[in-house]
Amino acid sequence: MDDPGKHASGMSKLWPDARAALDGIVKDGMLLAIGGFGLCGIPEALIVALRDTGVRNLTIASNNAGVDGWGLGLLLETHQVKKMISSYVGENIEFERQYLSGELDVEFCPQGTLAERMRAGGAGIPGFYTRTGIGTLVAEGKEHKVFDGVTYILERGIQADVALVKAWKADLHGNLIYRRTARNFNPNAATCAKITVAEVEIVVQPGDLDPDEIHTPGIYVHRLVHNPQPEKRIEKRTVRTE
Amino acid sequence: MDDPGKHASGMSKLWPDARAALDGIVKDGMLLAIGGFGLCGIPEALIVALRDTGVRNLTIASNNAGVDGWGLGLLLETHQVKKMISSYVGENIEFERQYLSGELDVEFCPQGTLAERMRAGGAGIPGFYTRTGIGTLVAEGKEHKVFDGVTYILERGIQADVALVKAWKADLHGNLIYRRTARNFNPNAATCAKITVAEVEIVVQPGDLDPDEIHTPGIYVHRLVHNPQPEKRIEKRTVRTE
Amino acid sequence: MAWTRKQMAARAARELQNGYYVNLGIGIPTLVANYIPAGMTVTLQSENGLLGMGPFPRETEIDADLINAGKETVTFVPGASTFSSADSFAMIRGGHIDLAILGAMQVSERGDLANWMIPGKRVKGMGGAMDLVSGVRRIVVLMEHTTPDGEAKLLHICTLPLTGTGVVHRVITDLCVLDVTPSGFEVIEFADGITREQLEQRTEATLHFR
Amino acid sequence: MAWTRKQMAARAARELQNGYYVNLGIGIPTLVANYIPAGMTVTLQSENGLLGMGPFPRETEIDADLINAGKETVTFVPGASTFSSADSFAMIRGGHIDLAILGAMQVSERGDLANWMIPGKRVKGMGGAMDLVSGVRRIVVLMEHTTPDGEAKLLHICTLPLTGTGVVHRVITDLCVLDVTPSGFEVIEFADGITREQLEQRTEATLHFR
Repeated sequence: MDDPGKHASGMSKLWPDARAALDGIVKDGMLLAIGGFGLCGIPEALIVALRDTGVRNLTIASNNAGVDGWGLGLLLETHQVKKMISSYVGENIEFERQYLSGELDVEFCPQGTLAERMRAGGAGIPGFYTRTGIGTLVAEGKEHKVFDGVTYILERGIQADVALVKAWKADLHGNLIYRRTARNFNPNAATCAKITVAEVEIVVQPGDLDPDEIHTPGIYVHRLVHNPQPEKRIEKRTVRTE
Repeated sequence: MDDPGKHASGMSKLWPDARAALDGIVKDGMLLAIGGFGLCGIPEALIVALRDTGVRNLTIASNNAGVDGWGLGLLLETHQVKKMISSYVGENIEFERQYLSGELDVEFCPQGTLAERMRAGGAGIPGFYTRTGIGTLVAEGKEHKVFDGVTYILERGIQADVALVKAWKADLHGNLIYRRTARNFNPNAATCAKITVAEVEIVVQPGDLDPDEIHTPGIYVHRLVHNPQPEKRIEKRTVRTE
Repeated sequence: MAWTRKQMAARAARELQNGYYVNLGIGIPTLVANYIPAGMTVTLQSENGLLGMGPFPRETEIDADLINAGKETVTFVPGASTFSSADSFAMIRGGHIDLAILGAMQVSERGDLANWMIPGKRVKGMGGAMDLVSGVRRIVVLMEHTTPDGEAKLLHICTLPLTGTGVVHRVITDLCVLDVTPSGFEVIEFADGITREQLEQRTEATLHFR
Repeated sequence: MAWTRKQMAARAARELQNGYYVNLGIGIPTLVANYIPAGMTVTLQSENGLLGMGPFPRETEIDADLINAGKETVTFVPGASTFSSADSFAMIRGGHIDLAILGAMQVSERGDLANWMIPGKRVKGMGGAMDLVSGVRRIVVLMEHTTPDGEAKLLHICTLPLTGTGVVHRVITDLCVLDVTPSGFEVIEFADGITREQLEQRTEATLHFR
């Protein structure tokens, strides 16, 4: 295989824990794609394990940057991140400090463009045209092209070295099912990396999932980690009273 | 609404039958996207109803052109099709005759490019780059562009006037679930048209489907037709004997 | 008298039509969901991957896996569906959402919108705002007519970095309702007791009146 | 002696590795599935939307909704998944399939492949072949060394319309196995009793031997 450790032995892709699953596949200077929207559907254990590897100078494509002390915020505290490619980073004071002081580079990317860039990167599409960002800072320096009288900008696919994603359920072949809005960027991040590691709450045998209900086919998933009880912190606990 | 008949009254999108569902929305010269791979997962009743409308000069984007006497073959017999956008049309003698005699125009499009063009058309992406077809007849006349030292060609999104698709199960809001490989082009065709009509075997109430198992959200489906017992002809009935 | 936030939301709810698929932004636009007329079916999209968003959950219904684009816990209604971010924005970018009601910092008389960044202040990012304004069929802005300091938000030309150009169709403020027309802002409704002069005083852009 | 179709398929099966995701073309390549070594896990992709394709069904298992890319009824194995055509070709185009074993009409010494069209004869279309050859990581062609009429299929330059340029890595025929190298075809194996001279006689392209 061209990518070491890409396929687990046999067809069980399950690794003992998050630390073992990241061993040997993450390196300084890598580009990572990480799933999640806010703190919803983030690969909690893998992020902690990534911090503990001590790898540095990472570029991370992820919609958000976590909060202080949780999610990707953990990697900001330890200065392991060189650059974020994100659409919204408003929940993180340490992020802001590093960004304003120039310690951290940020490429702001519209949310839909970011998701589509991950999908494109995984789908062998190096570039696509979109209206999003026309006439704004986002369009600066990008190729403009007219289709049927309307102007679009060229956006590039993202191909990551490693993707870390969170799903609800998996079989041992790495087929994934997500739950509710914890799906978000995870299916897109899962496709765009050379090696994808998935953290899941439930692991079942191949054949236990109906083929029609699988969201991410196992071909995209190289290593699985079982985390049966993630914390799942809630950012804004809103309830109705009536 | 800008598109007449786009939304059914209230939120039940169910129409009495295929003929009624096509009434007023198909016109001469339209571009239609039609799901199916071979005869698998084709909207049988809608194709028959489309023939019966008598509309002519249609351009049809569909992976295949049916067989003589079934599927899109029905529309070829009646000379209602001006042009096909397809990847493979080898199963149809009448098709071949019309094509060789110049009665029918054909745009051959690689299968993956065709599927992606439908997806792009539905996703607001007017063009994307792909390696597929580089150095072949397919690349002739198309823009070539180099990304990271590799040459790609520009392919255009397809936006159809009407899409006809086949699903297995739907709720009254038009949420669709496909079955096995009868899914094929249907989810992609469903997204790329101004008006999408879906033929389904089972109709349930909103809330009967889990949100996580829906393949095509109801926003893409404007009219539903219930066909509980489609013929589902098999092109190559292959069995193992041991 | 200026409209209250609730009155603004109620007025914005009159933009809805039966069968519409709608995206509501954070802030006052979120309140619009409370004013959907009885008997009208409007399906709410949340760009993090939910079509058919319901109200906030009861305490016992809270589900960490089910949030809206503002990261608040929510519920879903019968007929809801979930999907990936790429699929969500394919829906938005592809023009399948009928209407988005969004907040704004500034709107220009050409329909330019600024709602994501104040240079020199804290930068949070555009989230899905740029995708929404360039993809959704109709964009209605719902905002206070001026800043808390009384500065005009309806301008000849936006001074803040733009979210989109020529994208706004209608603006609903606490003082009036305006359409963006080829000749600029046209006032089509006044809040009770608000005069033409009061509007002109609080607006930098040229106002046209029917 | 030339290899039989079964021997060709068995030889092609030696290209497989444990854990591989593989697409098998129509014709002889389909037979390769019968020679997957015991204990080796190979997952078959069918480009119409199935990963984890199984053998043909028993009579009682036939399902009109479950076919392969050759439109034959098939089954699926435990761990299979289904998906749309766009998702299937995203998988193919994106380089996620390890290996495709395909038939061909002609292969050039630069690795060009022609397998979809004979001008003036019946035109059926390229199906997914162009997507496969440009997307899959490794392309092995499995075909008879010459046409039934004895015409060479391994050429300096393909004369038929191309499916892809510079895409073939290895060719397995009934007479030998060849690699496409920067200097052209290199014969790496002979069928039993086949000589260098016999190969050269039936090949238009220049052959290199180790």
